[in-house]
Amino acid sequence: MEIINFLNLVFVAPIEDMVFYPIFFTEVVISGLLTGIMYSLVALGFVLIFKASGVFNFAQGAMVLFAALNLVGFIEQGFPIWLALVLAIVVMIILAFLIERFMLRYLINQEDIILFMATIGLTFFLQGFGEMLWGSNVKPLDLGIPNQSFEVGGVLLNEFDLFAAGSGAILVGVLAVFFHYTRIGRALRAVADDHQAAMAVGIPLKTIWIIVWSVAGFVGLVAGIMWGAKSGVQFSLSLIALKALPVLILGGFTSVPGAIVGGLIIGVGEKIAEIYWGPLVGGAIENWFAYVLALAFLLFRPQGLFGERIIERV
Amino acid sequence: MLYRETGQFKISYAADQSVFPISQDRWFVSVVIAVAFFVVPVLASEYLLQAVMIPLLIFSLAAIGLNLLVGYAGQLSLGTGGFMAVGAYMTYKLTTAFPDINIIIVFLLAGLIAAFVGLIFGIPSLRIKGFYLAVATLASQFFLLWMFNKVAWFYNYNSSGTITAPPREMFGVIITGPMASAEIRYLVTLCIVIIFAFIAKNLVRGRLGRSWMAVRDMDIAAEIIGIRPFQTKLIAFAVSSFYCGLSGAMMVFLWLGSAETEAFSINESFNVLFMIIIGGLGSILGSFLGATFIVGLPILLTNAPQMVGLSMPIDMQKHIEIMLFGSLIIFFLIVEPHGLARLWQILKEKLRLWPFPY
Amino acid sequence: MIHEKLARASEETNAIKPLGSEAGILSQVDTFPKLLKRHAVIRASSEAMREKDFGIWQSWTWYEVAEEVAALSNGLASLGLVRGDSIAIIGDNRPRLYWTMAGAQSLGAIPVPMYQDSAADEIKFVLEHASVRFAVVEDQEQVDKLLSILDDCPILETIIYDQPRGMRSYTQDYLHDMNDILELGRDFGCNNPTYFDDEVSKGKGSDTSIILYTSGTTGNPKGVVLTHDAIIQTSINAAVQEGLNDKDECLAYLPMAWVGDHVLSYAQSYVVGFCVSCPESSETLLTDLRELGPTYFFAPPRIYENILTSVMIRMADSSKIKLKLFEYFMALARRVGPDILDHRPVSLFNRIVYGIGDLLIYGPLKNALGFSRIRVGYTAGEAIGPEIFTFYRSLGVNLKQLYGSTEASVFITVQPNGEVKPDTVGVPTPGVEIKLTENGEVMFRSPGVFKEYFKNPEETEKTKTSDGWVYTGDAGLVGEDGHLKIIDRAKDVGKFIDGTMFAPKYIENKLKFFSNIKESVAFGDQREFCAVIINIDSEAVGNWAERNGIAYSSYQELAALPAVYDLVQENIEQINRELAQEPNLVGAQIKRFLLLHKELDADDGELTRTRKVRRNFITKKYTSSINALYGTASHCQISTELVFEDGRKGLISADVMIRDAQLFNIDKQIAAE
Amino acid sequence: MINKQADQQFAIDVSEVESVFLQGEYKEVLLDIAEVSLAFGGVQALSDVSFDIYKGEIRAIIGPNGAGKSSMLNVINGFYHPQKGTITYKEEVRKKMSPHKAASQGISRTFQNIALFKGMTTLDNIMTGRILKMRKGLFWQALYWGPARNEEIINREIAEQVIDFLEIEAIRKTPVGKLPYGLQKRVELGRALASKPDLLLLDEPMAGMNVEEKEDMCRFILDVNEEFGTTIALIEHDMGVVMDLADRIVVLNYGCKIADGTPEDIRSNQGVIDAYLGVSKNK
Repeated sequence: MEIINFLNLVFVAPIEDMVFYPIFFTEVVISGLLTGIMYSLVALGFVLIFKASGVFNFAQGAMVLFAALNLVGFIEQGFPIWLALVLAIVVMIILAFLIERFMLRYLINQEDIILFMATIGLTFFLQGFGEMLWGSNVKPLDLGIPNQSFEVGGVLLNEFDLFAAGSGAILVGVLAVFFHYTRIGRALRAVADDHQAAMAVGIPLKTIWIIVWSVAGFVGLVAGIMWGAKSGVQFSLSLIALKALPVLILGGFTSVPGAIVGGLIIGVGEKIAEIYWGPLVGGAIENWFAYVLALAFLLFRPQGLFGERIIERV
Repeated sequence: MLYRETGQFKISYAADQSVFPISQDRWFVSVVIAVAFFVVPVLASEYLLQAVMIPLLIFSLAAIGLNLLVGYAGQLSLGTGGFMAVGAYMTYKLTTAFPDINIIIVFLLAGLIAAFVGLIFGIPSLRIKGFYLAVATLASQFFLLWMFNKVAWFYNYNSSGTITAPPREMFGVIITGPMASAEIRYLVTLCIVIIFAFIAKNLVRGRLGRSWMAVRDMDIAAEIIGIRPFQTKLIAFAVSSFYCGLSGAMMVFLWLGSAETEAFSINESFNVLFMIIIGGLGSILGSFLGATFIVGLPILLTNAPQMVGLSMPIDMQKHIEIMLFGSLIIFFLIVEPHGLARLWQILKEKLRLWPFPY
Repeated sequence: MIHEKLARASEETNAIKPLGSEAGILSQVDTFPKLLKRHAVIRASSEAMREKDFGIWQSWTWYEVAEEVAALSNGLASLGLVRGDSIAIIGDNRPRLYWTMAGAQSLGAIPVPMYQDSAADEIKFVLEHASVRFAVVEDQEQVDKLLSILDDCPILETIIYDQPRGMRSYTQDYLHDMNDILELGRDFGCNNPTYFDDEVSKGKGSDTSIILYTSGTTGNPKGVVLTHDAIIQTSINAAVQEGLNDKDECLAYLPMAWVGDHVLSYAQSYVVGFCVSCPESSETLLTDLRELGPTYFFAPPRIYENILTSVMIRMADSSKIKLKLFEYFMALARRVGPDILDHRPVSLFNRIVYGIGDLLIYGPLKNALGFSRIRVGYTAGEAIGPEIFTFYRSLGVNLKQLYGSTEASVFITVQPNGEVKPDTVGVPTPGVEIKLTENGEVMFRSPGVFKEYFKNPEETEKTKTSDGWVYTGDAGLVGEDGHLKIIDRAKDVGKFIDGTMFAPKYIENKLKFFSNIKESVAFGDQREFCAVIINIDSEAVGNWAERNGIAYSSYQELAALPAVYDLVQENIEQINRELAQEPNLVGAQIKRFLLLHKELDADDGELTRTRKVRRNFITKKYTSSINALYGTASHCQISTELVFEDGRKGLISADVMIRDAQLFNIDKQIAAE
Repeated sequence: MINKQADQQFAIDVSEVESVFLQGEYKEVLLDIAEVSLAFGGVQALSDVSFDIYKGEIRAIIGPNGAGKSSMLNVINGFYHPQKGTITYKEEVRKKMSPHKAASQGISRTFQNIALFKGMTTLDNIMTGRILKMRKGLFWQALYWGPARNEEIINREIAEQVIDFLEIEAIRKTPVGKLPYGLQKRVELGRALASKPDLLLLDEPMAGMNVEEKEDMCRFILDVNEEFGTTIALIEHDMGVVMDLADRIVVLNYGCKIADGTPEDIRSNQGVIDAYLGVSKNK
C-alpha cells in the first residue's frame, strides 16, 4: 500500500493539479518563461564570446554585476538615465579593451582549460573592483519601466516581464543577423575555430576580440538591468552565471537560438518542478534540478540541442 | 648546481623506477619531511598551525585527488566540494553510530563511500567530455549539498543542521573534537597526507597511471591498445572521490571541529581546481605547491597591510584581496600555463645542467 | 674446480688491501688466468665487470666471470684451439670479448685484438701475418667484413659472433653463436673437469700473453709480442705507485687493440681486482661516462681537447651573468687551481674563494662531464696542449701526463702526484731506466719490454738492443728536475737550411691548442722558413660563424672564407710571439700558411687509426701545395682523391688562398747568428 | 640473470613458422575477410571485399588514396563494424569485435598520423603497449611493492628488449612530443610490438620518411616478420617498398578489390595500372 500512494503522490497527483487548475498552471508556465528569458540573456553573453573566441567566459556573470553596478552608480551621481546608460556602455567597452590588452593577448592558442581558469580569475577581479568602486550594499535600480501587473483572461501578467521579454527578443534578432550576414560576423566565426588560422588569413584578431567582448558587455548590461530592476543590484547577481550553465548545456555552446530555447526550457522546467514536485522533497530544488535536466539531455545528445556533432577521426 | 649525479648509476630496474632516483632529491625530500614532523609542531604557534599548516595539508590531499582525475585522467570535474561533503557527513554518521571504531578507520570507510558516490557521478563521462563533463559534475555538487541540507537524517536531526566532531582518541591520545590540541591534529593530518601522497605517486607511475595518461592524451588510441576507457575513467573518479572524501572528513574532524554544507560550497570546488591549475596539472608535487599558493595567499594578503603598517578599512581590504587574488591567477596562467610544478621542473633542469645552458 | 678453492679462501680476508701487500705472493700466480682464478676465490662476490644493457648496468662478480671464462675456454678447446694458436678479437668493448682474451690465454693461445673500424684489407694483413685460425667478433657487421676476405685467408677456420642479431639466415658451418660455444664448453667441462685447471697451470709468466699490432705511421703494422710477466710486472709497479685498490671504477671505451685500453681495462683489473664497465653504445658514451663516474680514467689528448671545445662552445651560448661568473672563477682557478691540487701553499683568501668556486662552477662542471670522482687521470699517445692540460688540473681533476708505447707495455714515464708540470712527461715509473742517445733519441729499459716483433726479426733488431734497451723513436731532453721532455718524433726533427733545429710536432701542438684548429702539419726541414697546412675545426669555427652571422654551406666554403683566414692568422701570430721568446726557436716562426679545403681523414690514409698525422704520406700527397707555400703565389690549385663512407672514391679540388703571417724580432735572431 | 629467461620468453619458437615458410605453401590461414562491406551514412567505404592473410606472411594492402585501405584496417581491429560480411580470425568467426577484444586476441597496429601519448616518455609509451599483459589489482599497485613491482619489472624487461631491437636506447627517457617524425614512427612501432602481437597492422609506416629512415624501417619490419614470426598487414604507397617486402598484395580501388596475388602478377596487372595511372579518354 505504501508504494502505491508514494507513486501516486509523485506522478499522478501533480498531473491532476495541472489539469484541474489550468489558470494557475499557465501562470506558472508564463513566470517560468520570463525567468527563462533572464537565463537566456546571460547565456547569450557566454555563447557570443565562445562562438567568437573559443573562450568559455565564466566571468559573464561578474560582467553583468559590474555593468549594473556602474549604471546604478552613475544614476546615484545624478546623471540622467540615458546618460548613465551611455556611460555604462562606454565603461564596458573600455573593460573589453583592457581584458584583451592584459589577458587575451598573452593566452592565444592556450588550451581551453587555461582560458577557462583565466576567466574565473577575471570574475574575482571584477567583483572586487566593482564593489571597491561602488560599495557592496544592495542598491535598488529604478529605470522608470512600468511595473504594474494586469489580468488577461484570468492570468496575472506583469508589464515589466513583458518589457524584458521584448528587449530580449529584439537583442536576439539583432545578434542573429549580425553573426550570419555581416562581414565581421563571419570573421568572428573564423576566429572561434582556430586563432592562428584566422590570423594567417589576415583577420585582425585583436580588434575582433575587443568588439566581441564589448558586445558581450552590452548584453551583460541589458541582463543586469533586467535582473537588477527585478531583485536589486547585489552580489548574488554574479551567481546567475552558474544558472546559465545548464542553459548552455541544453542549447549547445555555439548556437544563439540554442541559448534562447535552452533558457526557456530550463526556466519553465524549474518553475514547474519547484511548484509541483518541490514540496515532496523539502523544496528549494531549483538550484540542482536545472543541472539534472541538462544532464538528462546530454546523455542523449552529447553536443546539446543545436551544437555541431563531435566527430573524432582515427 | 646542487646536483652531483656522477657515479649514481642504476643496477636494477627497481632502482631505476624509484620515486626519487637522484640521491640529492631523496635527501631533500627526507629533510622536508623531517622538518614537517619535528620542527613545525614545536616552533609553530597555535595560530600558524590551525590557520595555515592543517588547512594546507588537507587541501593538498584534495588537490592530489582532483589532480589524479583532471591532471592524469583528463576528466574535468567541478564536484570536489560535494565529494568532500560526502566524506565529512558519512564520517559523522559512522562515528556517531559506532563510536568505538578507531576514527582513522572511520575516515577510510567514509572515503570508500565517497569513492562509490564519485563512481556514480562518473558514469556520464562515458559519453561526454571536457566542459560538458565539468557541468555534469557541477550537478553532483549542487545535488549533494542540497541533500545534506534538506535530509535531516544526515545530521542526526539536530536543530542547527551542523555536524560537530565528537572527541575521539587513538592510542590513548585525544585527536578529534575541541579538546584535541593543534599539534596532535597537525601530526595526524601530516601522517595521513604523506601516506596517501606516496600511494598516489605509486598509482601514477604504475600501470593505472599510464592507462590514465593514455586515456587523457588520446582515448581512441588507448582503446585500440587494449585499455578500456570507460573503466579507467570510472576508477579515476572513484580514487579521486576517495581522496576528496578523506580530505573532507579530516577538514571537519581535524581542522574546523564543526561545519555545515556552506563549508563545502562551489567555492571549494573552484579553489581546489585553482590549486591544481596553478600548481600544475599531472604532478603530485604540483598539488602541494598549488595548495600552498591558494591557502597561503589570502592569509598573506590579509596581514600584509599590518606588516607594512598602512591601515585600511576592513571591507576595502577585502575587495583588494579578491582583486589581487583574481589578477594573480591570471598572471600565473600567462607566465606559466603548466603551473608551479613546471617552474619547479625548469629550475631543477637548470640546476642539473648548471653551468651549461643545454 | 673452483669449489674446493672456495673452502680454503675463508682465512684470506678480501678487505680492501693496498696492492703492496699482495705483490709478494704474486710470484707463483704469474699469468692472467691464474690471477682470475685467484680473484674468483678471494673476491668471489665483488663486481668484476659491468655493462650498460637494456637500460640498467648488468654486472658479473669475479666468481661468475671465472665460470664464464672456464666454459668459454673449454668450448674453444672442444673446437680445436690448442696451445700456441692465435685468436683474433674484433669489436667494441664487450665483456664477452674481454673474457675471450682470458679464455684463450687459459689454453695458452694468443689473443690478437684488432680495431673494430679498420677496413677489410688491414684485417687481412694481420690475419695472414699472425696465422689466425680462430676469430671472435662482436656482431653481423664484423662477420660480413671477415666473410668478404675469407677466400684470401685460408688459415681462418672458425668465426664466433657474440650478438646473434640478424644472423638467422647465415648457415655456414664455420659460423658459431657464442652461446652455443658456452654450452659446448659447459658439457666439455662436465666430462673432463680437470682439463681447464691443468691447461691454466701449464701456463708460465714467460709465455706470450698478447700480440698488439701497432698502426705505425710508416709501412705495414708491426705485431708487438708481450709476455704475461712483462704486462703483469709493469701493471703492478704502476698500480702501487698510484695506490689503486679493488674499489676503483674504470670505463672501457677505447679500442681493445690499443695497449692503453688493454693494460688499463684488462691487465690492471686482473692485477688489482677493480671493476671495469663497458658503455651501452658509442652514442650513449658521454651519458654512461657521467652515470658511472670512473675513478681511474685514461684518454688520448684528442678526447680532452674535444671536451674542452664543447665546454667553451656551450658556455659561449649561456646567459651573461653565468658567463661572467664562469670567466671570473676560471681565471682564479688558472692561477690557483693546480697549486691547490699539488698541495702547494696558497693564501687562505684564495683557498676560500676557490672553495666557493668549487661549489658554484668547478664542482658542477666536473659533475656535468662525469669527472667528479676521478682520482687518477692519464693522458698519453700524443703531446697535449699546455693550456688544455692546466684547464683540467685547475678544476681539481688529477690529470697527469704519461709517456709510453706498446713496446713498453704502456708505462715509461709518469708525472708523480704533486710534481705535475704542463710541458713535461714526468719521471720514469718504478723499474724503468731511461737514457738519451747522442742525437737526443730517448731509450728505455724496463721489465715491461716487449719480447719481439712477431715474425719480424729485422725490425726487432733495429729497435731492441741485445742488453734490453729499446729505441723509442722520440727525441727529448731531461730537465734538471729529472723530468723528461718530449720534443718530437726523432726522425721528424729536422734542420732549417741555416742549421737551426726544426721540431714540427712542437709547433703543431701549439697550433692545436686553439679551439678553431683541429689538425695541422708543419714543414721546414731543409727549407728557409716554417710553413703550415691547417685543418679548421668545423664545429668550433661553424659555431663562431653562426654567432657572427656569416653564411656558409660546406666545410670547403667555410675554410675558404677570408674572415676565417683572419681568425687563424691571429692565432698564428700569437704563437709567433711565444716562439720569439724562446732563444733557439725564434727562427721556427710560421711564415706562410694555408687552410686545407678538406678534413684529414684516416680513410684517405692521411691519419692513423688513432688519428695521428702520417707525415710522409701527406708530404707526398700535397707536394704541389707545399711548393706553392714556399713559392710567392698568393693562392694555389689543389685537387685530392677522397674516399666516401661507402668506399666510393671521388675527386675534390679547390683554389686555396695562402697568407703571410707577421714575424717578431727577426733582427734579434739575425744578431744571434 | 632475470633478463635471460625473459629473452627466451620473448623469442617465440619460430621453428614451426619456418617450416611453413620454407616449403613455399602456407597452410594456416590467420585471418579471412569474406564479402565485407562498410558504409558511413551514405559513403560506401568498402563493398564486398574478401581476401585472406596467412600466418607468418607480409600481406600488403595497396590502392590510391581514398580506396578504403585505412577503413579495412579499422574493420580488422574492430574499430569499425561492417554492415555485411564475416571475419574469421584464428578459425573463430567474430561477431561484434570491440577494439579492446581485438587487442587481447593479439592484434595491434600503428596509425597513419602518429597516435602517441604526447604527455609520456618513450619508455612509458612502450610500456602502455604492455597494459593488457599486466594483471595486478588496484591494492597491490597502490603499494607498488611485492607482486606489482615484480610484474612491473618483468614487463619493463620486455619493453627494454623492444627498445634494444629498435635501437632507440638514446631516447629512452625523452618525452615523445620532442622527437623528430621518423623516431616517433619507430616508437609507435615499438608500442605495437610490446604487446607481442600475432597480427601487426601497419598503416603507412614509411609516410614522410627520408631514404635512410625508410631503409631502417624496412629492416625492422623484415626482422619482426622473420625473428618473431609476426604476421604483418602493411598499407604503403611506396611501390618499391611494397614490391620488396610483401609476399602477397591485395589492391583496393573505390572500396572494391581489383587484384590479389604475388608482387609479380600485381606489377603486370592492367587493372592496377589503370587504377593508379588513370585511364586515358580515348581508351
